[in-house]
Amino acid sequence: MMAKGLFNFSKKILERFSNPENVGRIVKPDGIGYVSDPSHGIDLELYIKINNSIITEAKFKAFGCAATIATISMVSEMIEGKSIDQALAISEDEISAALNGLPPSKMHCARLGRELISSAIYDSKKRSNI
Amino acid sequence: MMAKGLFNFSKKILERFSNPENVGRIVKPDGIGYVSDPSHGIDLELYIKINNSIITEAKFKAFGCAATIATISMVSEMIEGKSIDQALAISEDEISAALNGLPPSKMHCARLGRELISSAIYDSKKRSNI
Amino acid sequence: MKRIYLDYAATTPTDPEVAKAMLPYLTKSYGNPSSLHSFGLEAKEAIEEARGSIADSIGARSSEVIFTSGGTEADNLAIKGITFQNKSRGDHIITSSIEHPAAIETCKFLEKRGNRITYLRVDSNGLVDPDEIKKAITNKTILVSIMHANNEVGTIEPIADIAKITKEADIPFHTDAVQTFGHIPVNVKSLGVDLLSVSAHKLYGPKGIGALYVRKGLELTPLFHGGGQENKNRSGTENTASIVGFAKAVDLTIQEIPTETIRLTSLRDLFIKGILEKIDDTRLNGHPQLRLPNNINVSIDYIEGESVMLNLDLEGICVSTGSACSSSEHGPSHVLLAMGLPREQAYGSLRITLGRWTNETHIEYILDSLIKIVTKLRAMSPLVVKVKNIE
Amino acid sequence: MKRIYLDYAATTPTDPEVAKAMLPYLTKSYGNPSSLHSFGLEAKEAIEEARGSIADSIGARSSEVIFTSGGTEADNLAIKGITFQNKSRGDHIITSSIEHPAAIETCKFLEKRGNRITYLRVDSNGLVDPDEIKKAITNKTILVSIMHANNEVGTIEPIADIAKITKEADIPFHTDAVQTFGHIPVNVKSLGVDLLSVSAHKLYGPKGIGALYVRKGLELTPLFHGGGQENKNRSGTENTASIVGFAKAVDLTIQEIPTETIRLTSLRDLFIKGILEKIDDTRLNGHPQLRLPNNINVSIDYIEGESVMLNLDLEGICVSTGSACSSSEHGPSHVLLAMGLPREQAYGSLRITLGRWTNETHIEYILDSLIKIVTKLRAMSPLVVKVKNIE
Ligand SMILES: Cc1ncc(COP(=O)(O)O)c(C=O)c1O
Ligand SMILES: Cc1ncc(COP(=O)(O)O)c(C=O)c1O
Repeated sequence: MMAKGLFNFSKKILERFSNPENVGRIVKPDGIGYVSDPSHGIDLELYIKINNSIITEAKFKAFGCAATIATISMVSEMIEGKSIDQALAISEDEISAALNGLPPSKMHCARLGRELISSAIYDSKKRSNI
Repeated sequence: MMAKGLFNFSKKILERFSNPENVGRIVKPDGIGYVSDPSHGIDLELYIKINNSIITEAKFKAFGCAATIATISMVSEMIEGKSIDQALAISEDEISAALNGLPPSKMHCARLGRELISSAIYDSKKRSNI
Repeated sequence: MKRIYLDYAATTPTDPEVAKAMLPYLTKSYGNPSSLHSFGLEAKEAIEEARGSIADSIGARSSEVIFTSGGTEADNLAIKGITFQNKSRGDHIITSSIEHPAAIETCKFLEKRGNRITYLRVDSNGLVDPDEIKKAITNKTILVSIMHANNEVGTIEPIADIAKITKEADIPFHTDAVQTFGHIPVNVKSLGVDLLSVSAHKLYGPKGIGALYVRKGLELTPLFHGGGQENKNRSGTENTASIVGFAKAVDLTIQEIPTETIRLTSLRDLFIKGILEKIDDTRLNGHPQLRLPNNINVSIDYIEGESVMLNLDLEGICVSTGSACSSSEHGPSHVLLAMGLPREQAYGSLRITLGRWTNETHIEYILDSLIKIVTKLRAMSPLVVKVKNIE
Repeated sequence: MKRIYLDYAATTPTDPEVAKAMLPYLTKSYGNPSSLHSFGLEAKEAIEEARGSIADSIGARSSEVIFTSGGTEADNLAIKGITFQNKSRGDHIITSSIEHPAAIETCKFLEKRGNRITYLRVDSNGLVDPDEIKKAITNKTILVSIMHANNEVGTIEPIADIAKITKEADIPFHTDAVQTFGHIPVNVKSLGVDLLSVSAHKLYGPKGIGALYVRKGLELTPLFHGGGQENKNRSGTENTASIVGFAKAVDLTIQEIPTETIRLTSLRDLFIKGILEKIDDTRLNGHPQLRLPNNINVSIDYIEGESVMLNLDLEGICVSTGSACSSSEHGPSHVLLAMGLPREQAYGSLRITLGRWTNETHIEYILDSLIKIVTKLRAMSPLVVKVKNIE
């Protein structure tokens, strides 16, 4: 009769959420992604460093629910070492899979993760075009 | 947690109903009362013998619920030895009291009892007027 | 005094194993299933497990089962829920004249508010004729509601045949399976119904919990609004302990159906044979074959049911009667009248329903008691001489 | 892991004595209360005794208490029952914007069907102003429904003052006392209300049972039609065991109110003082004095409530938050928004509710955990720098 996990979260989500990696900001980032909807309880920032089209470093800040925090932390890790194109190609299902499955009621977090990657990369492109 | 009595019937009603007195008919009665409403599950007969305006004997037959049977049996006994006028004056409350209280849902039985007395005495008057 | 309970159709004792299964969800895993923390989650999981196993047992999906506070709520939710939801499509409901009050009074309520209701006649065995349903359907018909088996006379209705008709006409079909669930096989697929009501206390589960099956895709207007529980169909903090108990009861009972059917049918027929042979002027009400294994309903001429019932009760035997007699409510069973019984006979009806703890000794004991009681009451009855001209 | 339950406003464990009182009515005195035989009668008597003692405890008569399946049903029955019954007299309902969903969603449902609803504003402490009710009343007003105390922020409303107004205007007044019954004195006479909802699982009774007080003379359209139980107001086989358990819970809890009020108020204030002192940018939601003894509701800036709640849960502490975050439902508490909190702050709210088994150690433990968790989450939060311009 003991709970199997909060919200039926996978152990991976619970771990990520209690001790998220990549928390923080990068002082001179090549791109910053924002997904901001504080009226819906969400405010996310993703900082990336890019070298030769490869994302070499990622950090994040998140105001959001537990699943959001876990997801964004995971996303920040997933894109490290990937090319920009590879990062943009990451699907919601891949994000969910990396967390051993988001519960259905939290699938929107994966979408937020994708939007955040796009936003950061878009910003980096804008910057490099200047 | 044992039931205090069926329908919350008084012990008196239960006794009366299991072993009613005065069941039967009188062969040459001075009056017969009928209350018949078989479509409502009721068919009652009351037979009386009268001597000098005094009811000397009463018997009944009853098709009806337990409380009705107990009430009519009680009524038949109550009128024995009473004058016609005394018998007609018996109230519903008196009938209920004689049974140590009919439950509210069965108070209509007392009314049936009164109607039955009236009917029998009315019949006896008709007969003696012939 | 030892008491013999023969009123299993009215309600059943909660199986001690069911009570045992409920207890932890009262005192230990007491979280509110809507709470997001671990206490809430463990309650939620228990409910979903129960829902799954009950859904399984009737051939439904979990998402098609709505928990309610009992059979009455399930019937009300089905009938009002479909009626309110489909106001713009039509206003006509087809039901039978022998439904349980939970269905028939609901229809009468809707009738007063302007709905049109067809109360189908039944034959002398209590059977609904599917052809009559076909005839009754109009383009304004929004619901057909016919019970699976009748609670008074035990007649089992031709639900699958009716379902073929409603399916063709594309009209939602509700059946009240409160008396059949746990007693004979109940499967929403083979019955072909769209809505189905059940209640735990008829199958050795607790009172105050039931369920409504609603076929996927069918929408209802809820009876309760609020926190949005039960997929928004039935708000209110879930009764975790009773839901768990319900599932346990279903589990235990359904296993037993094959053996209990044989055992109870033979006890039932023993009693029927006994009373018809040993007491004159008695007859069986309800269908002789298409009948619940545990249901006996007999009419005993010249005497009134409630007085028989109370006499039996004084001997420790608990049964039921189709006749109620009180200052506020008069009248014999609407079911028996719909089957064409004369009122006097309907007044003399007795329902004896068997269950898990009924044995042959009980059957013999009640037969003996009944003979004594009938003899005594008939000696008091003015109807005996009127009808038979004997004294 | 040891768990600390601090979500007593969501639900309470069933008192083991209550469970013990229920058990015989499951397995032994299991009769259907409507049955006329001795099994039925003993169930009926147990119900009437329970009804009497619950009625007594709120200053009502037995005949004024209708048992329901919980607080949600009681609220729905009160609001819909009065609305449907008085359709010819009017169509206007006055309620507040901070009611429980059981009331507010019911009003929204009625609004969609054509009723006019006034949702009164509250002040920043969550208080309804009786004068606003006076102003809102029209000659079409058929019901006023204002909760006794709010389930999220614990604010206790001026019910007796409102009752003076509704009495003068001769309009039925319903109060949802689900959060107050068993926690502070509840008396229908001194409150002056016409209808009052209660629920057993908020006071150490079982889930799935509640009651509605309806002042004598007031008529309702029932939600359930059927066998005519509960004086025709609520059909359905009565949940004997839970009704008995409810009465037992009331009995046990009401006795404790005076001592528990003192004990819990002091624990509550200890926590409030602690969090406001030890964590920056926090504030108490709800009225500082006119407040349930067991309710704490705080906003913690820059972080989101659900993530705080889950972090606490991982440490074994169960609390509640005014913010829910799921793909289907978004949005912070309607109560906090109605009190004027900015959405971000409403997202950072936590409700901690105390009960019979809460002690000072728990308060210290949760304070310590909370400090750690808030520090960690704020370090992740982009709002901290935005708002305070620090990093
Ligand atoms: C056929 C039928 N339908 C509905 C009900 C009502 O169910 P409940 O007693 O759970 O309210 C009953 C039993 O009372 C029943 O026999
Ligand atoms: C104020 C209030 N009203 C109504 C309810 C609903 O009661 P129940 O949970 O018994 O359905 C609750 C609790 O959930 C409540 O706190």
